[in-house]
Amino acid sequence: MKEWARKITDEKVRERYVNEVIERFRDKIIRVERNADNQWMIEIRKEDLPEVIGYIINHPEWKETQLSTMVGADERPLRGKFSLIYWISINGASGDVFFGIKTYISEDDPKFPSVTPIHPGANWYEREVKDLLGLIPEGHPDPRRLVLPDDWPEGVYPLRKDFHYTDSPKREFTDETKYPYREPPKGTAVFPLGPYHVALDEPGHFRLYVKGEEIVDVDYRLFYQHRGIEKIGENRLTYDQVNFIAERICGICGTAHALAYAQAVEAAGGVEVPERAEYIRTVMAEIERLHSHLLNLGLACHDVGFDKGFMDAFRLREHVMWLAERLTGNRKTYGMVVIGGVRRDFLEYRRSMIEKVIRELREGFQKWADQTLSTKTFVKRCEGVGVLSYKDAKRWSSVGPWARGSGRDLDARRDHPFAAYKYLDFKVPVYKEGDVLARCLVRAEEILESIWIIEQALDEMPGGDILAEWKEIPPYQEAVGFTEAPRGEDVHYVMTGEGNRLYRWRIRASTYNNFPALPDAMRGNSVADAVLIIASMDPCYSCTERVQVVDARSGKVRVLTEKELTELSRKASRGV
Amino acid sequence: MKELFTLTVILYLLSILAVLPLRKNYRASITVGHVFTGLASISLLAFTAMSLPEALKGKAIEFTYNLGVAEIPFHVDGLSLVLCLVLGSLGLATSIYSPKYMEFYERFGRGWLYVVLYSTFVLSMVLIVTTSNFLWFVFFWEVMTFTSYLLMVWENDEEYVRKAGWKYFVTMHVASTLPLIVALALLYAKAGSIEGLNFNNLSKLHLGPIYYLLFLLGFGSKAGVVPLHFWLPDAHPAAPSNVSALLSGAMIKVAVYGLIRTTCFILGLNETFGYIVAILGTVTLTVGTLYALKQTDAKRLLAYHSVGQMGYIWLGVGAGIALMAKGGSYAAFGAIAMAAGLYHLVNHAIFKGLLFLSAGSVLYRTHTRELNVLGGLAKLMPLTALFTFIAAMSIAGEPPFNGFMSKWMIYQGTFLSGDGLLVFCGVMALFISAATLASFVKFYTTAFGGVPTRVTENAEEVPPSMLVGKGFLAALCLLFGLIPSSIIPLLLAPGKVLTGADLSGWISTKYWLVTIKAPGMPSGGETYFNPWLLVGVLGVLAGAMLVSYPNRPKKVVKVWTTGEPVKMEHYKLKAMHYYGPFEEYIHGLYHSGDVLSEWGSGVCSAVAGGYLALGKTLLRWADKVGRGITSAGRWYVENGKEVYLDEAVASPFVQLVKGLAIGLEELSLNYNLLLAVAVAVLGLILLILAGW
Amino acid sequence: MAVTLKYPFVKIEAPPEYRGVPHINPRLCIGCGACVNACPADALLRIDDYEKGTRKIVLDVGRCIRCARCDEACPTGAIRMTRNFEVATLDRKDHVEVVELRLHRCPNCGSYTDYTERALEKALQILPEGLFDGDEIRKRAILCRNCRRKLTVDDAVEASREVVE
Amino acid sequence: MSGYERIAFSFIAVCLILFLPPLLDGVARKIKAKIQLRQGAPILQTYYDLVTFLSMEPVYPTERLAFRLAPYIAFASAVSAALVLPYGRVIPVSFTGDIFVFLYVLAMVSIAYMIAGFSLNNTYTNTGANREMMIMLSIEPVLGLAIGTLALNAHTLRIGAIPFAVTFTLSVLLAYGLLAYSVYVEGGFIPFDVAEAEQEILEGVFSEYSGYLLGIFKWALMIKRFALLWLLSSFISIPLVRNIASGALGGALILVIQLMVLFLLYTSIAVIESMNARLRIEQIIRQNAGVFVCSIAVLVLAALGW
Repeated sequence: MKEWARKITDEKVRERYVNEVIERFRDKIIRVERNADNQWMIEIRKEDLPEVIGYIINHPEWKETQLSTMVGADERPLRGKFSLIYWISINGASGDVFFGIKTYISEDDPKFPSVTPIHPGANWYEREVKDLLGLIPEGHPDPRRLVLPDDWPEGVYPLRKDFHYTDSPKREFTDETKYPYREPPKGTAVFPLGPYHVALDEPGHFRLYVKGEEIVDVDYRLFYQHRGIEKIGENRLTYDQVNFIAERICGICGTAHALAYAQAVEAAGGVEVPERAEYIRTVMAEIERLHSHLLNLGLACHDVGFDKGFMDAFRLREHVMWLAERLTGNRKTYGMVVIGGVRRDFLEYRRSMIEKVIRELREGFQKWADQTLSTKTFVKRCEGVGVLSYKDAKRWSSVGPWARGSGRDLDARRDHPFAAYKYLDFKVPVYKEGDVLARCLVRAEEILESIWIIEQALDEMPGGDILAEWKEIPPYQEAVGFTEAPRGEDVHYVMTGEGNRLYRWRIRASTYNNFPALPDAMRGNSVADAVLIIASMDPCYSCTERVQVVDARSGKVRVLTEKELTELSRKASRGV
Repeated sequence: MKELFTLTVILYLLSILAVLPLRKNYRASITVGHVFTGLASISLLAFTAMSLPEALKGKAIEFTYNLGVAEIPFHVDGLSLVLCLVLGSLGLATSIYSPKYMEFYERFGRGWLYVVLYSTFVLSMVLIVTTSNFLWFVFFWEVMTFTSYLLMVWENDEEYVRKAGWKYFVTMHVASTLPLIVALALLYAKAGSIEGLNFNNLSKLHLGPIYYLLFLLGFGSKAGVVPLHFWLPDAHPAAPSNVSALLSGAMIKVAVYGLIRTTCFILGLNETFGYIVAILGTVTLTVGTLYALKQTDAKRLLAYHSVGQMGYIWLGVGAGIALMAKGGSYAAFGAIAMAAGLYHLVNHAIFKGLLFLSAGSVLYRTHTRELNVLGGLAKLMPLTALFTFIAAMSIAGEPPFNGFMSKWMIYQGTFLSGDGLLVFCGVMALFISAATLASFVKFYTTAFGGVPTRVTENAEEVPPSMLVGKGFLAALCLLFGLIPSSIIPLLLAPGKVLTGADLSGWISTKYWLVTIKAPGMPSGGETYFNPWLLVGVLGVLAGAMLVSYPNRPKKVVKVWTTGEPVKMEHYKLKAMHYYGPFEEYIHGLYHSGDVLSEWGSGVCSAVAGGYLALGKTLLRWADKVGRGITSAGRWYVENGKEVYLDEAVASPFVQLVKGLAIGLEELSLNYNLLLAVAVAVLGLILLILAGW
Repeated sequence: MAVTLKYPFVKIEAPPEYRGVPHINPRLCIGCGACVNACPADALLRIDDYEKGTRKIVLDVGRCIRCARCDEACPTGAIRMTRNFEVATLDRKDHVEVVELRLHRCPNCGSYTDYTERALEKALQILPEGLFDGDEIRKRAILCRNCRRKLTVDDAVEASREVVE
Repeated sequence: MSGYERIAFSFIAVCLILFLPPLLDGVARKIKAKIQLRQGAPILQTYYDLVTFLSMEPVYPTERLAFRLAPYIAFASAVSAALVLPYGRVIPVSFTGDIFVFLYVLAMVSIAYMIAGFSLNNTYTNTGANREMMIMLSIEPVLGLAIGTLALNAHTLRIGAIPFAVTFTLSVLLAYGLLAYSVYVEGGFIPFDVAEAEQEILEGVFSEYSGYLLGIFKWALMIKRFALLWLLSSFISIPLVRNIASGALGGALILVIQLMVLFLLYTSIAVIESMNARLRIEQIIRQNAGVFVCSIAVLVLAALGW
């Protein structure tokens, strides 16, 4: 283990932190439990939530604390209550601790005090448990629906255990069920962006309230294609199967999700991963980062009309894609990570392929960076645009390059060393400007760092097994797994269950923490830069879906012909 | 010919007399009054048409009215006829338009007084542009200013109207009337008699550069030339729209007439003066139009454009003066440049009149002139939309409308002058033409484009009489755009008279083809434009496409909101946000414009201060007289319920005093009195000079 | 020196490692259903018809996520990831592969078992020699569950009777 | 000039105006693709696109005449403007000889675009129209200065006469530069293509057009670009051969050189386009204003006779 990793994972420091919390809230804490190496679960009463969470997250010395995830679970079959866990992590150079602040909520009184007024980063989490579990955050500043569609009936909570995953409640769309967008500020017009917009690769809706071209305020809406993956994972799939579904949460950073899930289960079940597998996981994660960052930089170029940069970035990305295909059998969704290790080994010929591609990539990318940064018009478009202040980044618990461009010095690879990162040397680029250019530069530097990490990993990779045998995962163990996806920290929470199945699985993609900060970055900018700012956050792209129409009367799935499809999409989009 | 002119005057006077018995009936009084003014306008147009052949020959019609106490000499030449044409056509349009429109103002009552003021106002302008005696010129000028002021404050229950009116009143007297009076006094001292103040007598005198300055000041402030434009954007929109049309369409043109008449015909052509006028024009067109760009009040926007378009006229006239003064081969070219300015004068009168009438129509139906809340009127008021579109494209200078022809000639006059300075003025004119376009694209699309808003959804097309009034002007827009030869010869007349040059080699107008030649031009370098051929080509091309790709919407769908519903009222750019980045960029220019405007009003108030100080010294002895007049006025007002025939004649003047008093209430009593005295002194000077 | 190709006018070969569209080799498939159990995406279905005595293994490539779990799970190597990646079609039916196998019929009671004839064959084939009494196993394996249980009980009863006697 | 020459050259001109612009667009696309190391679409792709558009029924978002007629007006204006330019020694339809009329008629394309864009309740089309107007506003003075300088030098404003009469001084060369810059900006090439920016505002006004209305409008814009560049190419090529070209053969020579210069211009534009990102509208305004202020010096030079 490298020196820096030893320092961060110092057991004494961790103890001091945990003790401080216990000392301070001695009379409020019901139970403390260590779930895994760096994870402590602290149970408190629900009334004390804002105070305890506010204390940890705004602690003056623990820099870069953030709300990593928040899990609501229906534990009624186990304890007759619902549970909430706020996972707060301490990042940066201060240490490596996850606090799981847990509380139980009874079914009769499904209310809890909202943390959002103290820490806005909890906004989405609390709205989500309201939608999916029916737990009501009291004092939440924005209690609109988040996840469920407009026509989903009130009082049906899909994540409760009494809701079967194949259930489909009767839904009726009326005019009243339209989403309650904020009224435009006086004297502004609405500039709707999405869900169908050429420059948005994801169906999200931004409602820009504009004065001419100046964005005065922003409202948004997401979750147009909420797929209910967590529900499927809890009901239908076995531990192993979940891994592949987890990989398909995202079309870009699948391995990060698969890895986070695998690590969570490994932490919960105490599975030891062979060292060689850790190295292979690291290389795969970095290859993924390479292609994701190149994609994002290319899209940033495309969004400002600089198609030369776009095409060149994609040409470079093609090397990475080719490499991934040779290493794993596919350009994306590598399918490498499974619980306990990886599926394919790096054979010698593959190793030399990696070395060759990495070399080409380094040269090509340096040339690309020179060319792009010397294109004045490109730099002009990115400089000073979409500024996210450090304060806002912290307020919203932002992660990844989005936060690092605003001066937040956090990176899960370094702060919570997982896989083989603890054996490797690398820098975490941080820029303080907070504009689109800063984020582009963070990504550009990370590409070079990733290349360096891969080179080290290949050199230092030990021999041995690539997959640990595991027999059984003990039930009702809780743990979080975390990875640094290209867009930032991904956190998966698992609570193991019986019969080779999960009891609760909570996925938190990095965009979940980054997205709510977008309005702050967009306010005061021009409409022209809206898509650029959105792209610079690098939102998650949803996988394409096939259109199928369920005929309500016969209940049959009817497959559309091409002609019908065209006609239907025209009608639907024009609202005829 | 004289008879037709006399008929015009008589018809205007008759309109005054005819409404006096109808004071109880608002609508009838206005209708009857406007029937007479309409007839008067027709008669004026007839007079113009009849006199045309004479004017084209470079001759003038001269006659004199002997009123017993005084003789008013008249001299009607090409320049006068240009203005007569403007006054006649605008007068006719407003006369048709007004009866219905004035219903909007019924709550104020006093319909007869409106007609009296209207007729006096228009008549005074007719007389200004035809009289050939400077004393009478100034007298009518003052009558025009005074009646226009009273018309302006018609909507006197509105704070801003009274303020704007007062601003107008003070500025006009200080910056326009006063210099003219001073000039009059100086000239009278030189000429020695009233007959000596006849223009042809004055032109024989040797007059110094001070007169240029005085006339520039006097007419410049009336025309709204920067920096003395600050009153105009407040004053013109304050009036009822039909009056605004006359103010912007005609009154400020009279100032141009005055400028040309005095400085070119009386004082003589001066190159430096020409440059000054051209530069002032360029500054004015730039400042006025760029300010107009950010207005969202329909009428205020139009008023700022009046400032801007006056700049074009001044640029044309100034270039004309400078080039004509240069002499030689440039003399003829200068005449063309001046004709371009005059062409724009006529055109501006027509399309700006039409625009104000359109804004009035919108106001009439929607009770608002705020472009931010208007929308979708094209569907509800299709003809108004069409006429507005024609006017908007005319003022924006798009072929084949009239505005383009005059702007094109102004470009020719400046770009081909061979003079860097004038070329630069032309460049600015070209740039501002784009700004004008921007502004009117905004004006048209915010009011008429899109879907109706809550404010406009109940609007409907205005009554036919209003449409006819506007349609007449729209037809003129097309006529002067498509058949430039119908007017260019007349416009060339003043230049011909001034220079005595033969223009046939330099400009030719054959039916609808205009060809211009400039000094130093290489052979085969003549520029020409044939609007009919353009329309033909456009029509054939567009028509062919329309036939090949017929345009019949079978089904109309909603606009694309990228997938989420958006309320239509929120899905439109607000008028105030059009061209935001551009306006933001030139805010420095706005700032300097503000400074100029402050400077102008500063000078104005300084002069006003001095003037008031003079008045103060006269206050003491004038106090008694003033009080006498006021109390007499009050007595008349209070006891004037039953008006006998003799009083019917006096009553208007009493009402004038009353109107004045209403205006004066705005300021402190002391200031009030001071200005009352100042006005009285002015009148006194006039009377003394007139030899009464 | 363009780096792009005139695809689809030129053919593109996927690399040997490629995980493409899965394909079931019906000759090798024994209908054990291991792939169905492994599939996370429910792209593979097992449909038994005890009336007709058939088992269908249905592969819907439209649902497949190319994780290759089936490939790993298959005992006979019947289902394999091919190197084909071009799956665009206007008819969804093109995406479906069906392998129909006969279910084994219990010679004793005549009802269909929940395993196929081929699975039985395969199981018997890979039976380690010498470890068990081959004939005994074979005798039992061909029976349905009920009959087998009955046979076992009968055998036990018989054996105990033998012991008792 | 013989009647035959007139007819022949006019015919060629009409063919060029109508059918060359898509080819130029295709060439530009191919060049850009090559710079980006792509295969790129076939050179004739723009024709295919156009044919596809023109064969499709449009979907109307409004019944407004302003919206419905805008493509036809734009098309007619663009072609009319192109018709007054010299092709060889022939001007096909000379309703004017004047450069201002040419510019104003060409501006009607933009006006049609703006009126159509503003006549809808749609902030995308509004923004597109708004940007188009601002670009026009910001480039007009530069264009004016270029023309002014040429007029001072050549003493004429006639398009056909300026290249014959102009003498090449320093100021005229600079004016050519300004003219080229103005043409580039007016043509809406990257980095000045903000009015039809696809990623930002869904191609502005075009987001509501479809079918043959879109086809006609796009065609009109291509012809507008062609007209602008043909003006520039005429100004460049005629002075090159004005002393040797006479008669019908001379006309043909001029035409060939005009075409060559046009292709050269288009090629260099494609190169510049692919080397740049799109600017924001306020950056464009600032840049154009800067160019304007600097180029006043050109006029001063011209006035001094340099």
